[in-house]
Amino acid sequence: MSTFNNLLPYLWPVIFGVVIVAVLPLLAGYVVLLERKVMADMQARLGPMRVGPHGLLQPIADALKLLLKEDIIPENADHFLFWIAPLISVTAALVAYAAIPFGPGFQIADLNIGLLFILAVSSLGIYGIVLGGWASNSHYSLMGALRSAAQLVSYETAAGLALISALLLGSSLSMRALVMAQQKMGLWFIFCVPIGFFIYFVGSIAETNRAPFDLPEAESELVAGYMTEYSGFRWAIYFLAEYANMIVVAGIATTLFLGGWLRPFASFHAHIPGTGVEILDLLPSLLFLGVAGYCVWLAPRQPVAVQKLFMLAVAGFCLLLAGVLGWSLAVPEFLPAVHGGFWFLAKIFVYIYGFLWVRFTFPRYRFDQLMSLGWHFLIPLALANLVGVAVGIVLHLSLGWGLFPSLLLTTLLTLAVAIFLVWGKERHARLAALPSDGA
Amino acid sequence: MTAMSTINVAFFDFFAAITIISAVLMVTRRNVVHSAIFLITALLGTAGIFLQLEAEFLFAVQIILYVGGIMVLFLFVIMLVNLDVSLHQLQFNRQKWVATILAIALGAEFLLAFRRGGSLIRFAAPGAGMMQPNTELVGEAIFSNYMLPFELASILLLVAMIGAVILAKRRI
Amino acid sequence: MPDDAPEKDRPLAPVGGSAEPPEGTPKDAAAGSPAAEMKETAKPPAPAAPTASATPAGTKPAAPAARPAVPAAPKEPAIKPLPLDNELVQRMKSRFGAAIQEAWLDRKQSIIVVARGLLAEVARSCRDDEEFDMLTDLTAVDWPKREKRFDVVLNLYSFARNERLRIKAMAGENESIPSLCAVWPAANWMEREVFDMFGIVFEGHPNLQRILMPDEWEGYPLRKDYDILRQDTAWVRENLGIESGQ
Amino acid sequence: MDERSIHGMSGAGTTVLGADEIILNMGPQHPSTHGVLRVKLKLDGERVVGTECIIGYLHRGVEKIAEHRSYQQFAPYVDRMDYVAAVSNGLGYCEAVEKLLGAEAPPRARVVRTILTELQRIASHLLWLGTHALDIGALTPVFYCFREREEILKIFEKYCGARLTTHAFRIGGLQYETYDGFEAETKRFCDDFAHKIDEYETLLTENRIWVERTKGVGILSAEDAIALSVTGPVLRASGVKWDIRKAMPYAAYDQYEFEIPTRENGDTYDRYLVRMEEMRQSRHICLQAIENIPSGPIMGKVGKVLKPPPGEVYHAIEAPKGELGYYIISDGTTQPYRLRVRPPSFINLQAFDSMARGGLVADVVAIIGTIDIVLGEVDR
Repeated sequence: MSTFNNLLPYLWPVIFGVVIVAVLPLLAGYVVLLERKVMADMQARLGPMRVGPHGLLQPIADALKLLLKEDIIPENADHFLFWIAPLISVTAALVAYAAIPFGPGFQIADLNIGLLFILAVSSLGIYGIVLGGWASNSHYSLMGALRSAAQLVSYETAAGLALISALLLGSSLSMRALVMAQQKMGLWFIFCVPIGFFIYFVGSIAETNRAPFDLPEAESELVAGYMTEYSGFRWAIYFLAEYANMIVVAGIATTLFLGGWLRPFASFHAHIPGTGVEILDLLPSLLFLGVAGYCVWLAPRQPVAVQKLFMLAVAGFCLLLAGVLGWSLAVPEFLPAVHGGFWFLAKIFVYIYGFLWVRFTFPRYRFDQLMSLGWHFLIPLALANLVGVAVGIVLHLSLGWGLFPSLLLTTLLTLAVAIFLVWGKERHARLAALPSDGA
Repeated sequence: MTAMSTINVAFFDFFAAITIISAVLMVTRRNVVHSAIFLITALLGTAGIFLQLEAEFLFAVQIILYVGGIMVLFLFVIMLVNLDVSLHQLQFNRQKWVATILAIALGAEFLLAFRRGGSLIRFAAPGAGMMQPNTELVGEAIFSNYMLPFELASILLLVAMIGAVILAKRRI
Repeated sequence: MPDDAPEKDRPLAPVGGSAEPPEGTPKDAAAGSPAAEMKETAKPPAPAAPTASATPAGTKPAAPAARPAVPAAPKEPAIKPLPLDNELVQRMKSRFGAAIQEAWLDRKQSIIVVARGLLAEVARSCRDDEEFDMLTDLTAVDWPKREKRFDVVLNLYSFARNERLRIKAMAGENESIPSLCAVWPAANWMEREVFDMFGIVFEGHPNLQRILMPDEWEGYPLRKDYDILRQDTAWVRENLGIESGQ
Repeated sequence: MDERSIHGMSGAGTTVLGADEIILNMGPQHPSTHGVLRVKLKLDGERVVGTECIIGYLHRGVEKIAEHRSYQQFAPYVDRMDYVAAVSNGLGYCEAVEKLLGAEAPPRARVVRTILTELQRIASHLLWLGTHALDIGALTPVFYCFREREEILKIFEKYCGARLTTHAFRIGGLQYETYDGFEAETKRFCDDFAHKIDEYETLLTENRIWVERTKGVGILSAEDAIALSVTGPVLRASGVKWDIRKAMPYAAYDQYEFEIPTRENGDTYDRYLVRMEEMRQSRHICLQAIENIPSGPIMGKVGKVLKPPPGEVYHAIEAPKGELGYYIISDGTTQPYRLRVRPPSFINLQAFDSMARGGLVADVVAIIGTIDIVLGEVDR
């Protein structure tokens, strides 16, 4: 019995861990579906429509297909490294989830170095890419790996500096404490350090190898970069790692800049008369009710009977979610957990939507341009931003100015620096374009 | 409490074993990339020991800087330069046996010294900040007591960096 | 296989008649230079064809297959090659003498035959002195029954004059042709293609290899006596160990 | 320009860093070589220090086939060369044979030919734009381009029953009369298309990344372009204002007003702008032509059996990719004695080396895209 009591503190983390590992591939699969649907919508077409209504079962079909595919290891590859490289990638991505607070009660471990832990662990994921590219023994893979290594090291610096600007405000490394700080301030950090958020957004796109920074896997140049020789489930694991990483960086951004699990207007409290229920807490339930209603409206318009049924099932699922969200309003113990989880996931999806939007709008950078953007623009800007935020805090502490106005001032100054950097870059480009005398 | 310390010791042994075995493998591998990988695992083992000593900050810094940064660049250079040559070279010279014997002798000497004269060596007492966030402690130490050495080290690194840039860049 | 190779090698004979200007209607001066407007019109025709040693006055154009739609044309039947002796040809002749072997107009397009050995010099002169700055095309034609079986044909274009000029050089089975790569880099691939298809060797070409066909290909496909079946049969015999049924 | 720059592949050497030069083999199966082009790149890191194009994977011996087909029988074959601009190929061939015969298509046929060829030019440029943008990493324009190309292909399909390899024209004129609503549909397409081009341009023209990726990439000077016999939009982007439609008008081009867009720098961005403007001009030509299609016969008198008088002819048209020439020699029989196609893609591709050398791997795909090649035509 005493052993059980000793182990009790480990029970919840283990359950959370299992839940995350079990749900994450599914979530990643649906992020892929979301991506394809968003892409299709932006490109004047429909996207996957065959498997399930509006392609809702597509991720599952894809996963099955990949599982059943032949597993090919090239003859001259380094077999062991080739075998283990995708696992390194996906493990690093999954371990990082240990410190991400999905809700006030839903976190595997609230480490006091939470953010550093996530950064440290997710920086290990690069080995999966580099070693996989090297082990494949192919030029395309090797170049993808090299590009990836250079790109990650460069952009991690800028992204890390951007995170520090938020850390200055939160004055802690613990993810939970950072959210609490935003709750206490009544303001998400994105409004205090918008430039930091922007830098982190760009840096996180680069770190997850997404367009327009997807050079390690640029299909028009390197076929598939480090994944060229991979196929079947090993390839799927890389894919999973990429999407898991997307969720990790979105989680970091959500926690640091977007108020974590906090509801929008978390400090605005208006109750429904006669109850303790806040009006804004009704939003999630209403949202799912709306989706359910839309599905019911769509159901008769489906071409096949199975799809009609399926659409109704989706509607039922949404109703269930709406019910859970609504029911938790009545049970104060569950309210923060359920609603916190909802808002956290919602913010993650918004952030990822930003990724997708960028991907389908911009062409791809060239490698030297990518490096120049990172080193000549983002890192100086991140440094300027860091100094700006520090100065703002000092102004706030020593002169007694309000935190927000002082940060606004320094943000404007940093913006000036950004403009100067862009101008300098263009001037540099113009000078470089001049015919040189070949010195 | 004893159970806790047993677990601690077990973890220490685990990480120490990883570190030592990786270090030996790193030296003995012929393939340079494999050597680099074992260097990485050795560094990870060291990071584990930091964690086991409850120095989480050092753990994180060790991983971010050494494993996530420096070793990536290391691998980068190895892959770029493609050192196939080493595969066809003699890995050790003729003195390897002498070196091994000397190393074993030195190890035995250390062991003997610890066993016989352990009482003469003073270990620092565990800090009062055990089980507390020690990031702040590190920060305070660096920016107050050890301000001068820290800044000197920074300047040294800066000089080294500028030197490297000048050496590498043919035309500024 | 073509068993219908013409009786006479070049079925064209210069016949007297009114020369028409070379093709090219500089409606909208392409190169923008006034020279483009100044069309180099053909001079009155010389009474007879120059030199023309290799061209027997062969087949008269048979009954015209189609009525020419040019209304202004006289009743004369069909399209006939006409001798060409305009200023351009005269200048070339003064420069290269007998190396300019023939010149005629066919469907308003000027054609000049030059000696094989001087092709590069003539080409360079066309480029530098006559403003034919672009080598539009370089190809070859096989006339297996002729003494010198190959024609190497250059199609030149002048931006300034908005005019085309065709230059031909004849080469025998084992004779080589000077490469034009030094005059127009564009000739590189075109000469490789001609080598690939006809087996004509271009002297001085930096990289004379097959370009379209596989390197180990045997024979030269566009020669009139090329027989695909032979290669096919050989392949079947070698790889399958049986006689081809074809 | 000299021989040196055309083929510089020797053995692998060592780079500045002392690392080995990599020989990277791009293609023949590669997402952005636009078919079965194979490019061998010699790389110092990511910098290209030598290139070699290896072609011929799609060689079908079109010129040999021509010697064994009658003039009419060969017409469908030309559609298979530049298969994304089949109508233009057909126009060049039909006009060349007509010239050989001394015949001419009636006015109505010439105008309809002009309209269809200009639509084909738009379709070909749209395909180029979409794939080129895709090569550079913009995923979206390709779908927009295919949306509009689809409208053009629908017009083709309604006109002659085929969408891709149309065989739309016959020697001497047209086989089919235009269908009911041809004018209206073409006009509707042209009207809509004006906004669509603007839509593509909002995605790309001012886009920072697009400009950075294309400006100054793959520069080809006017002198080099002429020396390498480059034609079409690539030549015009280098600043040579030359378009066969103006210089030696064929079909009905002499009746319409249009501009020849040119640019000065000869880089990838300029080639992009030139083609975009060309699409606008093509639309403009279509609109003018559709206003006034003369009535009358659609087929000239050429007879059933074509026996051109002996002789030879070279006839070139401005295909979407450049000068498409046919050099035909007749020996008075029903089959060409020799038929040579002057393929714009093949000859433009030769300029690839001088454009790509010194650039990066990423530039290579941009340059392959900007030359706008179709391997069916390169290899024939």
